[in-house]
Amino acid sequence: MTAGTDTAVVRRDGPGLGEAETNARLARSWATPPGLWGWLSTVDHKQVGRRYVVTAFTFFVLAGLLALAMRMQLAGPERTLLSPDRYNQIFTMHGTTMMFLFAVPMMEAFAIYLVPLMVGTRAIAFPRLNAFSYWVYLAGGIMLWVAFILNVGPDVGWFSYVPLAGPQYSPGKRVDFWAQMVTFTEVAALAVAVEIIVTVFKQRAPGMSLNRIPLFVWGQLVTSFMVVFAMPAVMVSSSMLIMDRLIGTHFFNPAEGGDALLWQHLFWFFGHPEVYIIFLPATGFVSSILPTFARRPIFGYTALVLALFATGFLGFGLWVHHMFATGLPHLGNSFYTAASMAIAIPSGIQIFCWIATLWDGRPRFATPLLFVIGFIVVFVLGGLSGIMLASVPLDSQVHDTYFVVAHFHYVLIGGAVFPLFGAFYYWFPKFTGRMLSERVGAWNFGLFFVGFNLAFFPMHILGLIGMPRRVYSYPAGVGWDELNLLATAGAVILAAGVATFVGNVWHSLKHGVSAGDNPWGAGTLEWATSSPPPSYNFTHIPVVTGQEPLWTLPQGLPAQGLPVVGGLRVDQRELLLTTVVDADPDLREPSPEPSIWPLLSALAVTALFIGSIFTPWAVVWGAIPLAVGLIGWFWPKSPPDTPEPVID
Amino acid sequence: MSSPCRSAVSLAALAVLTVAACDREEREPRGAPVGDSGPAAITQGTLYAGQPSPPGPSHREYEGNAYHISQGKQLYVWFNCGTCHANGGGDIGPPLMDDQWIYGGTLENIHATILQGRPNGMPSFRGKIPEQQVWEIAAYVRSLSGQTPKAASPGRSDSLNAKPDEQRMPREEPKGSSPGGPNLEGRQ
Amino acid sequence: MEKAPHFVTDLAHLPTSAHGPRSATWWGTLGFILIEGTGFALAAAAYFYLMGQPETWPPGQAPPDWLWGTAQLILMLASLLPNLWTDRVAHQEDLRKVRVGLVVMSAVGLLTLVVRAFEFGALNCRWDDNAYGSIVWVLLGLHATHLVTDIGDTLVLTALMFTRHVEPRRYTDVTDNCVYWNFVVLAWVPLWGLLYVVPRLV
Amino acid sequence: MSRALRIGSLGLALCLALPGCQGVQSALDPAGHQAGRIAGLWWLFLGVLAVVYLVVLAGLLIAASRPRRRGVLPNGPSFAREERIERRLTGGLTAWAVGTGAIILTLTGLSYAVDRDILGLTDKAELEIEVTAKQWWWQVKYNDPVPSRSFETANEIRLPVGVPVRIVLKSQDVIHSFWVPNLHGKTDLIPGRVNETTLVADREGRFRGQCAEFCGFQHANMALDVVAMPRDRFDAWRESQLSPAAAPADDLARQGQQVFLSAACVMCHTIHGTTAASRVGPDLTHVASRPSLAAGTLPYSKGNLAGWIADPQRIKPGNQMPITSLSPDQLQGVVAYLDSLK
Repeated sequence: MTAGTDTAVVRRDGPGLGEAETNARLARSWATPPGLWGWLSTVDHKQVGRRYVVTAFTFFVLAGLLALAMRMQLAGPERTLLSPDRYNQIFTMHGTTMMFLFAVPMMEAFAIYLVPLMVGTRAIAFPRLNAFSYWVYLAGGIMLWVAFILNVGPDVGWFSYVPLAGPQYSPGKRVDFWAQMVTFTEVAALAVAVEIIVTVFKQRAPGMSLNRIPLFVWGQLVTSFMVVFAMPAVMVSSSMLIMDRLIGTHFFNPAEGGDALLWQHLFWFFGHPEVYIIFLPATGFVSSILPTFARRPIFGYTALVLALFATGFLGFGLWVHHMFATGLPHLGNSFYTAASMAIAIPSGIQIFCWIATLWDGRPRFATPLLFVIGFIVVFVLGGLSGIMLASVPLDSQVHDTYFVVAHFHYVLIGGAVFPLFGAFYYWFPKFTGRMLSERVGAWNFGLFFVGFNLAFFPMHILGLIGMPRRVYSYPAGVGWDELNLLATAGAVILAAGVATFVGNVWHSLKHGVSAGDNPWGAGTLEWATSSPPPSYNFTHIPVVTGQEPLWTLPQGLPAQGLPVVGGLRVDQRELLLTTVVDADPDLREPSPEPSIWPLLSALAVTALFIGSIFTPWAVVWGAIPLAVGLIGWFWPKSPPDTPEPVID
Repeated sequence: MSSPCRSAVSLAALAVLTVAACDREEREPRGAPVGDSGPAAITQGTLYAGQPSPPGPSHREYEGNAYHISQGKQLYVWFNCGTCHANGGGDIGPPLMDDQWIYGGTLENIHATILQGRPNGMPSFRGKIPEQQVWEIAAYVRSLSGQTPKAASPGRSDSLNAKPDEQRMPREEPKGSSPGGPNLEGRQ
Repeated sequence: MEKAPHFVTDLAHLPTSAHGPRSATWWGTLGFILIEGTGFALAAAAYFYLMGQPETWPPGQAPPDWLWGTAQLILMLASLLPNLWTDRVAHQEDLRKVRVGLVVMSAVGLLTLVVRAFEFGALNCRWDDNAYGSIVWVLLGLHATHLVTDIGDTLVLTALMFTRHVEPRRYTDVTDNCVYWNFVVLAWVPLWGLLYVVPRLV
Repeated sequence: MSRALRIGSLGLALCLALPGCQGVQSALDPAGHQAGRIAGLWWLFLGVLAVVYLVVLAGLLIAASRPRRRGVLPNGPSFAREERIERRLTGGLTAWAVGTGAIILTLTGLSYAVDRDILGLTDKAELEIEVTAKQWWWQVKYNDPVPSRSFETANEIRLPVGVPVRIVLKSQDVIHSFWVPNLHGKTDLIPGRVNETTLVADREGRFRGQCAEFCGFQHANMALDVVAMPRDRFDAWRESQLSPAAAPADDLARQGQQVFLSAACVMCHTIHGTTAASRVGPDLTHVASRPSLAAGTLPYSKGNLAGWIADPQRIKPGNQMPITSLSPDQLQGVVAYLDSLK
């Protein structure tokens, strides 16, 4: 040993350093600066993830209030609570907010918070990019909502079909705000997708080979790849739209060689995978919650992973089933019928595996499990009505009717929001250190489940008896009155369910029962650290020996005694990189410090995007502050890192 | 998290940016109420032709409103204004996208011209085109020479590309308002 | 938690930087290449889609003059040589040669921008003529955006290499930048075919 | 087919229990060949998928309530996989996946067969009607090889029972979708494209169609009436539509005609036999013979007509018909005149 290796200068994780000392040093290295500055410059994936959760949930509530407004308008025939102009803005904002500002960001939020914990690393890959993505997302969301409040809200549907959304039929700036909001949220989503892919590929704890990756992480990984391949389509199409509107290009002008259906192809090439981008992470919630409460490992791990791949792959081959009514050749349409129905096979396999896990388990019906059971009941119904929609003749009748509205709410609320609420109850203790009330949770589930079915089941029938979507009013005497009233009543109950949840969170944040590290006795790594986790996630990087590391510990080791590796620096932010397939330790890389530059860059991007709504030159002059921001971001800090401490 | 504080700040900033939007984006299908003084003041006759009238209350309501200008563009096509004025470049009738205005280039002037008709071929549309639509057409005609705010002017149409869209038109300051009055003969 | 942890390995011997797929940044670069490659592919698909609309292609005009676009192609393919050389010397962490390579690549990059300006000038259409003009301008502009960002990156790296910030991780930044330039060049080959060859084939 | 019929009638019985399955705008109350085939397919799908759903629910119920072999320990240790059970479940999973595959293959085949059958009608069309969608009404043109025997109407389609009719679909502005649920599924009307569909009514009746693709401000009030009538009555109606508008019979109507031809009305509407010849709004030559006003917004009556002309923006905000400043006398005259245009 050299002279300098007394404990004072050992700056590595290892047996030589006591636990308390290790934690203290890690806390110092990974700390976020205090105060407002720290709040603006943090790159901690847990803080950013929490912000994403809170922001996305806020948008969920806002969009839900819009839905209530619509249900009030449609409670009876020929009501005049809302003008058609206002109604059109409201249903557009509802769909846009739910899809772009709630569903996808919420799923990303859970990925940002949980994936690094579940794979056993100290931070997400590219944490500054992560902070940047949040600011960009926030700016896009605020921009859209301020526009809406100022009566510049988009009014052409979340799908913005041209030519209605084009320059001739949508004067003013309403649609431009929509198109730029898409750009904002897609930039954010693409950034997060890259972070998740790299985190999962390179930062898994030693021993977490491909066959030990938690199913939630698999779900997020497949989702991230879908984002990478799907989101560019909507960025290309929304850019074309805004160029048609602002600088006179002719992509969608049939008189000059453009075509309105080009928009639909591009939009649905994104729009259909989008459904799976929302659904696959939710299957990850289910696959996390079920084993914990059934008290047995998930049945059919391999089948579930393959089902994720199959869904992700098939998801790109179905977009034309949104266009069956456009007069495309029927033979081609039949191919898309087959592909759309084929996706029932992986979905069916997933459902079977989940029910089988429950069947062979010893279930404990806590609130998360209630929501998972609600998910199966509701989502399967939505999946089956999806099979009806895949059929060309049936689709020709129910397309663009309330049947479709019912279908996709069963699929999206059933398939994503039910698991999401389960996930809130499941991980809330990890996020906050406190439990949500189980008693209120049961009420929350009951109101939500009953309200949901009451609100949306009647819509199936409404669609079949002729009620089209996106109407601000309907005539009396066609036979739609009672069912609409019923749906409105259901919507109110549903809203009460959400309010119950908000109340539960509000109360539990202060008065909830203290959770401890692993209140549910779960098996994955996020439960192997304190609740909430420290800034550096784990005192030592654990070694993984099974799919549920906390359940399959080597003989003789108690739950907290995971085998760990030493040798990482504790005086600086350092990550362990492992190999892609086997997760063998390979490299120690530094992780960036907090920085204000991601926020400044996001502000520059915001100025550029919003400016470009009003003049194309904003792209040119807006690039200058953006370049400054990016250079500041990537410029290495000085002085360079302190030299490596040496230990024999 | 002090998210309320943050939201408030961002909200205020954006509100300042887009505060002008409210009027521009309003879609009032009944038309903005224009005081009687508007058209009456101009219908004094061609004596005042060329004199820019003081901007009335209608200015902002129609000229600054994307929906009304766009409606005006549609009516311009529907009512066959292009038969004489082409796409604004002029044919039998005078061009509408330059800086020359025989009978004045303000919104009120154009409104009066449409209602009253003018010698040498411009018919009177009084009683044929409802008041509100006349204002809309007048506002659109102003946009042809870039007189309306760019953010409210129409983009390209879904039709053959005959000329750059109105929102990219260079602004032509009306010139036909010199004290000497318009040169009516010059047009004949 | 106060129980002694069960250490199974000491990883202090691991290196702190590596080139290629061993590093996280390389995978991040690959991710963005995938995203942008998808963007190019979809824009190209839109080109083919629009090609099916009018009777003739390009509609009512001659194909674009191929001089500047082909000059760009040759210049870019030639730039692969210094780029690959820079990549190699960065692997060797030879500071002097890396500096030379980066200066050359910065110059080449700026030259491609000049050529791109001539390309735009020599086009047979405006973006607001018709859908053909629109997609041609967008494809060319999309690629130009990639040129600008990569050249910006190269310039900043070049500056860094002449400051005190030189350390092993900078060399991996250089190799990642080389990977990205390869992508920008390789993306131009099919785009060049689309813009200059395809209109002559139909 | 008979199986489908059996299931169909079973479904129909179920349907009667539901409110309003019968209706003028219901896909489950078919009045034409295509809608009938689609409704049959629907009941078949519903039957098969309902069984699947019940199986899943039963599985879930059994799984959740299966008697526990050992006591439940809330946070107790989990138990490991057992080889025997894993094998059993894997067998079940395989059977389930194969079963799912077989079901969807069958459903795809049935769906394809019905699609073929529906398309088979395309070549048998005897009449051609050209429908042009506009914001927010339907222009309907009955084409005839003899140009003078073509005529135009709006927001109503009359069909002879049992005769397949080709509907040529165009749009003048944005995308709309043509949908008469009792007769057939929907087809979009897309600017720059021409689509086609075929309608055939198997029985007499009046049905309601509605635009099914969001098309702006008044998408909700863009409906049309479809009247299926016996061939001889249809032919008589057709002859009547070919004639120019009736001359006003009394002073009030005569005065109304004068107002119509000198006021804003004439800027947009056509009435054959007069100087009104603008094609912006609906052709009013036989407006009083139509079942409804303003694209299905109001049933036709003299009172509704007066209300509509007096303030169209109150009844259908944002539609293209402006508020005209007619005096009460003028309004009365115009209404009397238009009401005479049977």
